[in-house]
Amino acid sequence: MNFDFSEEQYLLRDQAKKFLNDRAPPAAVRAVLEDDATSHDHGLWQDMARLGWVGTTIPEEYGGAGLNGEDLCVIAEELGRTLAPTPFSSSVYLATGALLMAGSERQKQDYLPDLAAGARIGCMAVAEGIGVAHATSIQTSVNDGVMTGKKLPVADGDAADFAIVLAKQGAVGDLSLFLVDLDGDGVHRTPVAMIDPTRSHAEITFEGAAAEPLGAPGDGWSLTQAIFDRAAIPMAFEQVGGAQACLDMATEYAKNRFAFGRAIGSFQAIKHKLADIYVATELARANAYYGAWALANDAPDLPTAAAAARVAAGEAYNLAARENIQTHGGMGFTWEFDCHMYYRRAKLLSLALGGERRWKDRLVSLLETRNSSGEE
Amino acid sequence: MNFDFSEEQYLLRDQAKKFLNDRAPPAAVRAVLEDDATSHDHGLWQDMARLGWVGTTIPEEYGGAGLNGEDLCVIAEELGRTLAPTPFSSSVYLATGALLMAGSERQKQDYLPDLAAGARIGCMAVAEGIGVAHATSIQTSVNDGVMTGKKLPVADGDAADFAIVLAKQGAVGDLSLFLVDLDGDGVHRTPVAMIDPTRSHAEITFEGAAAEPLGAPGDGWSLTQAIFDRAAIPMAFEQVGGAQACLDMATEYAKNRFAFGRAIGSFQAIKHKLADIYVATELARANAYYGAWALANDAPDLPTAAAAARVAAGEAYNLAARENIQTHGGMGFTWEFDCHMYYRRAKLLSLALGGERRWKDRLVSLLETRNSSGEE
Amino acid sequence: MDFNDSPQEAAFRAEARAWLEDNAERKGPGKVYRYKRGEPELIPAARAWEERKFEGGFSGIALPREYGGRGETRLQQIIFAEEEADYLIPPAVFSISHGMAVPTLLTYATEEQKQRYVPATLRGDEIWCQMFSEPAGGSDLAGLRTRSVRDGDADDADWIINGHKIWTSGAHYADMAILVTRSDPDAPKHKGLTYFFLDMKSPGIEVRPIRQISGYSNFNEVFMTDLRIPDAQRLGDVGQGWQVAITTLMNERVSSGVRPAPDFEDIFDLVRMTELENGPAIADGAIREKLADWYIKAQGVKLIRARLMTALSRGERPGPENSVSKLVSAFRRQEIAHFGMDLLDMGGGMVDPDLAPMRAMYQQALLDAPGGRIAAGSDEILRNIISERVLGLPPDIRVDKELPFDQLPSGR
Amino acid sequence: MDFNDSPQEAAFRAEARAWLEDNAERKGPGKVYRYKRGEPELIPAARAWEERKFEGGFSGIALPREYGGRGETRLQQIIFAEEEADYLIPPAVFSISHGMAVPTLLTYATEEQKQRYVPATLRGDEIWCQMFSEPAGGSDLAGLRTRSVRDGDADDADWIINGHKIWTSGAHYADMAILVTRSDPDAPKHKGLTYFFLDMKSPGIEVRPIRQISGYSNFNEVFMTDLRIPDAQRLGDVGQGWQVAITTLMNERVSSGVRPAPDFEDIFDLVRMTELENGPAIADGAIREKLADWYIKAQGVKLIRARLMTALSRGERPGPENSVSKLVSAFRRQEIAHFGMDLLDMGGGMVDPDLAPMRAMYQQALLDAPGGRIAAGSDEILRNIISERVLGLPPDIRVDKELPFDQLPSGR
Repeated sequence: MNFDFSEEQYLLRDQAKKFLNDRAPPAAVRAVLEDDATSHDHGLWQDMARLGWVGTTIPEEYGGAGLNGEDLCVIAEELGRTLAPTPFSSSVYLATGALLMAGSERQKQDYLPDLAAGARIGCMAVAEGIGVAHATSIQTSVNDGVMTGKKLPVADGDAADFAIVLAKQGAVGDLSLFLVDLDGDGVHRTPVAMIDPTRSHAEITFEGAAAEPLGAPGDGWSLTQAIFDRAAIPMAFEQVGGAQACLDMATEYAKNRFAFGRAIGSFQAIKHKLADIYVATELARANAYYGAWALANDAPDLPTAAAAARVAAGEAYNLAARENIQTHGGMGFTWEFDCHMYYRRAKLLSLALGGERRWKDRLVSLLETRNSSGEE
Repeated sequence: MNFDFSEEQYLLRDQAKKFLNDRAPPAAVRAVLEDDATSHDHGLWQDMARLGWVGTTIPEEYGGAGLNGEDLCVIAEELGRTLAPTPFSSSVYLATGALLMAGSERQKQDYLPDLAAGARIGCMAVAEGIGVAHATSIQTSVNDGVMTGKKLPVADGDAADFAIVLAKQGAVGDLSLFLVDLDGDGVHRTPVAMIDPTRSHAEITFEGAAAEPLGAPGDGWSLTQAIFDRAAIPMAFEQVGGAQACLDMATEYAKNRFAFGRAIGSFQAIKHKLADIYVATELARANAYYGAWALANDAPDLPTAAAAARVAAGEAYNLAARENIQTHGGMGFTWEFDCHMYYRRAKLLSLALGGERRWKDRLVSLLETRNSSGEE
Repeated sequence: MDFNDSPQEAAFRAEARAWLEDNAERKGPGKVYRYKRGEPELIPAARAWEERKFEGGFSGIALPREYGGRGETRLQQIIFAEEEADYLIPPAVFSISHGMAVPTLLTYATEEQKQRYVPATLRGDEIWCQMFSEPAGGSDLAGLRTRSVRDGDADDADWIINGHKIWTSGAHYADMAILVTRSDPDAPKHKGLTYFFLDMKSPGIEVRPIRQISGYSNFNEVFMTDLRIPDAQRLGDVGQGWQVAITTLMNERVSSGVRPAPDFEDIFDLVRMTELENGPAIADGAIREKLADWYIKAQGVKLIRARLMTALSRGERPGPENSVSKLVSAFRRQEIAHFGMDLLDMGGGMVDPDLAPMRAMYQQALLDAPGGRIAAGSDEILRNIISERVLGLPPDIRVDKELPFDQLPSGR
Repeated sequence: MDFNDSPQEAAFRAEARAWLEDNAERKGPGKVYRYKRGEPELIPAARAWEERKFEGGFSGIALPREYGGRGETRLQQIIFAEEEADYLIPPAVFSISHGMAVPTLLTYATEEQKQRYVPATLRGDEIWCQMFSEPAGGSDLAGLRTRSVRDGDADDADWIINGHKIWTSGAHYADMAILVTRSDPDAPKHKGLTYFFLDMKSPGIEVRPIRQISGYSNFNEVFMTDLRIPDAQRLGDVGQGWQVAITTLMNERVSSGVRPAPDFEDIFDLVRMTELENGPAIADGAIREKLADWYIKAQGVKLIRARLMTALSRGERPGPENSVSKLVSAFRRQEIAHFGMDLLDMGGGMVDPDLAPMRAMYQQALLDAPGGRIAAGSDEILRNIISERVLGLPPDIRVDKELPFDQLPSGR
């Protein structure tokens, strides 16, 4: 029994923590928050690529570090803790994940080395506005290699060089995935304002854009789900990191803020609130760790582990971010304090791969299948 | 605007409180709890009849007090507060309610005067064991005026003289209501142990029992729902009364129990817990009062008001009963303390007319209808 | 029980409605009030509306006639507010003036001061703000540090004020202010306070708006540097400031009944217009259960208000109704905002009012809601109030009652 | 990460399983252990099983060899308990003996006493109970009032005990007891305590079972009247009883991993066998949402346990894992019991095991659950422990640390 990260992974974590404390302090995040024109912190992104983080799970033959999903999760937790404003999740969890899962050898050779070097940024375009995107709702279509349609919001759609797009093959065809060069003809991008302005999003309109199939035709929906499952795990680590950061902030504040002649952290209303956040965060962490193990070992119950991690981590982060503000009292809801940056991020992340409701529903569906097929 | 009981109703309440404090103190309830052979407190029941409570809503022409639903609610709240172990809800809310709603003139003349005097006790038999009873699940049937089937649990089925039974007319017929004399041939009754032993329940087997139709043939399901709707409102008052009793017990204990050199009620963990119970109870009370108004005025949105009262009161009582035990600490979960009598009653009442889940669902269905029909 | 107005109430309501119909535009689909919160044009418009009400006899409905009020009941004041809510009028900027400053002046000011300030306030000439909270204080109002010192030994010497207030609504447009200060730091916390009123144009005042998460600036910081206040503008005795402040706070207004959005009806609308992956959202059991819970809370709050109105119509004092309603409503709003966005799934994070349903009501509410749970009594303070004042449970153990203020632990 | 045993752990697990296979009957469908809790036959059976384990080398796995233990790790002890849970064996009646009494004896008793009592306990000859809690105490353990007075002035004079203990598990069958008393009521609360062990057959002891809501009597009251204890049976110095008690409590057992029913798997089963008015219960969104929430909690607790095992296998001390797990699990059990009954609708209140599904597991759990949230650390105490020991937040304001015990407010 060794349900913990390895010593090497702890070293990686320490390195990540140190680097991000230095390079992505709250002031740097705030700079992106308050500057509408900046999609992300370019210098930070390049340094993360230099450190090999961007290519963590890319095999060495394609220029990556050839590490496993656990290592990616170690980094993700630190990114979540610091709110580092970069297109990491889009390019690494989603675009890289999609290419590793479904890319042809040629596509891998074409994209992965650049992805590993941070020289190209990828993103994934599924949603088409307000409401649930599902297998029969997608309108974007590809005819004769040419894409028409509109995707929004696309996380990092403005920063990315290419997108992996879920679209119909033909007017009534099955869903498939496509690679689209976002600097190519027939692609128009507009920034979309989000609840968390530190993570840039775009509306992307395709009007005759060249689209290259990724994976087998008709596999679009199942591939999307499989990519989301794998992405959900490092995303859960970002959420756990964020929840922990909120808990740390609230605890620190409660120890040092005095009212009625005593630290507010000596009132049970605050103590027990923070204990509840700790409990939620520990439950989320435990589920996320299991997800990391499933990711690294390609375990058969990876989808279940991913859904459980996603649900637990989303709830913990939203709770922690919300009650961190409450613990800070009046200062908590000022623009000047950092609490709201976490509150925004918590909400954004819990919507990013589909809302909480859908992941809970999916978790139960997976448990039904597991149980009826006799696994456990 | 006068959203409160009248002065006369306050007098009735004071009278009820005084009478029940005297005649249904915890020791009397406990005597029924600990005596398996006793279905209810017979002396108490007779005195309640003498006071006119049992016939509260029965018109004077049938020997009742001719008061309205608000008056019944005033009494119900006090019954809930004291846990008075009598068949009041079965005989008054359900059986009397059914006869007033659907009885023929002859049936009213036959039953109501005896009901008003407490000389006959009625009950209502819907459930047929574990699980949800619904329009297509009922198996009990009536052929040529003769009933076959099994009902359980039937609240007060052992104490009652007659039952109003939901059954199919013929093997495949529509549901109708029937009056059945429980002392007649072909009726067998066995006590059923319930989570709250202070309220007696029975299994009733019908094997060729004489059954007389109540209300129009085929109206059984809609009548049952309408009877339940009206019964739900005084039931909600019982629940509010119970919740308030738990809050009072917990508050009193928290003021007088010392630990760590101070009253436990000075710890915010306890204070805020009790504040939350107060809030839930006040919300329930407000919804219940509106139900009482709807009952007295036969308001078109009585079903909505009933569902809202039922949901709010059930939640408040379960919360209050549960956390009253928690506030009492170790003593709270002993047999010797009275806390568990409320905890049991809270659960029993929240199942009595169908579970919480179903009433929430019904509430939303009613709101959908209201809204689509343009009402407010 | 009876949900109708009494004959007197009905007559007043009819009179109010008739006057409003003549003097304001009724709300309707697509009709919004023309000045948004935060716009400078709002203030003159609000003053003009207050003046018009004053002329019509509807400003200060429950305040004494001799100072320009109508001398009627608090219930009538609420009835007017209910009716007013159906019209396109400037959002209330006078609630502190009428609800806090005027009642305090009526209790503690001289006759001359009452004549000077109360009618002017009711007429809309003067807007008041309330300078109580301080950065070090938070929920601990009596922990304030703003110093007041006599300029000399005379019994009626001026006072010199230095300090820093926060969360002052309307300080940037207010004409006048009420202020609590610490005149004696050697006395125990609640015993060294002194209360004043002042002109906001006095030298030595600097107002800085506080930007909130929501992007709005409803509050300010106010810095006072050698601000001079005549002793005649002291309300209550020296050292009696806490008692005067209690008077002010006891008069916090009864809410006007305008509901904060989104509430049950809004989320019910959103659910009914939403299709999910497997059918209409309204068919989903999890969503129905939430709707039921929110309905009984929204309905409960509405009915608790009806009970409050009943009590007021009998001339009784309000009970803890507002604490209960605020506690329940502020948290429910945050839950509903959170859930509404989740319902919109991946697109739920978009905040553009042209993209997000109901002009981004849910996204805006997510950012507004945290302040709602803190301002005007945090969840925690409200639970303390309910447990102590309603249930009679003991106060928290206090370490700050007896010690000289100077010697209290402050974490600094 | 690796969920497999290390080679050493695997070898031990195999050895344990082989021994269990030879010495006990494996659980299976329809197979239940023959003595229910509360039956007197259970105790001799439990002693016999303990003796058999002792002979086989599996009693006191983590205790020193010289006193009859196996001298191995706590992790191995847990591995054995995990394996043992698959067999039909008497419910643990030795957990206090092994987990509390023996470690305290090993720390504070004389060598002779250790030789006398520890092996006998491991062999099943002696069962211990723990007499700490008192009626006036509740969560406030150090508030105990049971008096111990020297019978004379000699340094080794006997002690005379008078008082009343409560919540004493197993007092009605225990052979021996550990006991904390107040020897000096004039000293501050935590400084006037003295700790003993004693024979439960000593004159002056009366044991009365406490009937719980559930109908079971797992606990007792113990009345001591002029009970005499030799000074040689004192553990630790006079007045040092609090420190000794802390040693006892620090050794509370790591839970055996046997899950309390009903948990997620049970309610998942019940849901899947239930038809509602509008289709299968498993299709209902509200039910699915609850299942998802309970799954992540049940799974979280299971995984937190895996982390604890990891720490133990590295020789690290357990952290706050048990507090977290107990807090989460005890409340979840109550929620699940409540919901399971609701799912059964009007019939859900029936408690007859022949009528209610799963032999009335949900109904029984509803009655057991309140005790689960109070015994062995109430929800409130666990939140205090987590906030103080893990997060480092300040303790509650204490009014009972310095005053002589006699002068503490007690509400009487």
